[in-house]
Amino acid sequence: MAEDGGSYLDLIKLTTDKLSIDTVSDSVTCSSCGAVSLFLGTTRDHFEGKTVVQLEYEAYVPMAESELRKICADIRATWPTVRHICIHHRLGVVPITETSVIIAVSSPHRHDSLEAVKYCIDTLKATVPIWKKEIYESEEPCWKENKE
Amino acid sequence: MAEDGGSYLDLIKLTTDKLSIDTVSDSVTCSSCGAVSLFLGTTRDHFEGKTVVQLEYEAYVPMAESELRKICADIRATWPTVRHICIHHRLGVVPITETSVIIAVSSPHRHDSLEAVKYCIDTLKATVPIWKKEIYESEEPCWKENKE
Amino acid sequence: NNTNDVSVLYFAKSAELAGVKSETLCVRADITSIQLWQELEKRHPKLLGVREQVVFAVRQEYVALGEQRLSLSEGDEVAVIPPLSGG
Amino acid sequence: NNTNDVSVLYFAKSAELAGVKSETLCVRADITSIQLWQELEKRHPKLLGVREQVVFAVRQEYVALGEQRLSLSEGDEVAVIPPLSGG
Repeated sequence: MAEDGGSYLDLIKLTTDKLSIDTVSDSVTCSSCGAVSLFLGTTRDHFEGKTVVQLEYEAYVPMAESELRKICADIRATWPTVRHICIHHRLGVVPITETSVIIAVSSPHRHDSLEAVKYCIDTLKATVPIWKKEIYESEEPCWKENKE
Repeated sequence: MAEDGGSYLDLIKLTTDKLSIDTVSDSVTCSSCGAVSLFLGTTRDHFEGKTVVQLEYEAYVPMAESELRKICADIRATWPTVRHICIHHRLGVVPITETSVIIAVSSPHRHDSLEAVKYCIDTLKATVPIWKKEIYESEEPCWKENKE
Repeated sequence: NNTNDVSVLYFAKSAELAGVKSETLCVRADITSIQLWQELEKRHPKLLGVREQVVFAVRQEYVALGEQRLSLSEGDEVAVIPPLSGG
Repeated sequence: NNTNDVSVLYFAKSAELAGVKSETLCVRADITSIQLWQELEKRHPKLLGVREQVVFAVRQEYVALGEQRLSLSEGDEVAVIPPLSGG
């Protein structure tokens, strides 16, 4: 559990290790927060009928970290009661059905963390320099593009 | 991980055991879903300046399960792409800072599961017959009331 | 008038005020929800303290206190539901 | 005209097309972003394939391809940013 001495943590990690929802969830829990909202992005085994056998993520790491810190700052400006924010994104090879990103936000009341998590994943997909390549069973690999 | 043979699971549990975010998260993960959204309600150590030493939850169990199943049905009517739904609510004594409720929803695209989780916790608080008693350090215990 | 035995369940604050968690009552089949409440208050006067806040659940469906007839059958379950605080 | 050595980084599809992940280029300090892109295309003609989709990140801030002058200093980092797909 995160310390609760009036601190506000922005915990950001880009890693080639497998992500742990327990670790992320624990890192934002605090005794004054009633709500923790989380989002997990997982890699899918199909895209438009093609079988995906593997995925690879690549990042412009220092800028990705800087953009993630900007998202944290935006969240704190919009939802000032938000307590802790944790964002873990996996890089390198991610086996299908494993988790590529976990976002967790704690807040005293639930609506702030629920809205902040939605803002966080929407903005991450739009602004953080990370790329995903899908490797298919029987076609050329393809660099993906976030649509929404 | 949940089986992925075209099934749609509504997993509901009221339990006096400690809740596990790993278990709940795993139970809704499926290879065709890119998104898992979760909400955790945790018990706080303060209420209006009073130190909470313990919490107790009580439920009208068969009706609570029935109301939770109604919520699942409502979610499926509103967000038909939602895949699996898991709702675990703890009963009995819950030590402070431990989790009282976990909700997880998986869907192919993130907005459906994010919105479904928000609907689920809002509706759970409004319609499911469960009650929380806060036991304070130096005042009479108090049955709480959901406000929102 | 036709009467039936029904189970009344009390939860949370209403259970503390009534001093029981459940009891079996013999009531008229066509009793209204407010009349049933008045029966319960007669048995447990402290329930007056939550009168403005409670609803019933009759056969696990919510029913407000009012003029609605409950059509109770033998063995039906009626629960006193104080304000909810799950989650 | 004043020139400086800058680091150019290529990511994802642009790295595959350029055939390199990074290189050092000597460019005019007051080059515009579209002129810099044209320099890169001259060196790596296959980059034409992503021209309509990329932006730059100059000193880790996004800059669209256009008439904006980049004011590059010695050692600055410019990244070629194809469409994002994180998350």
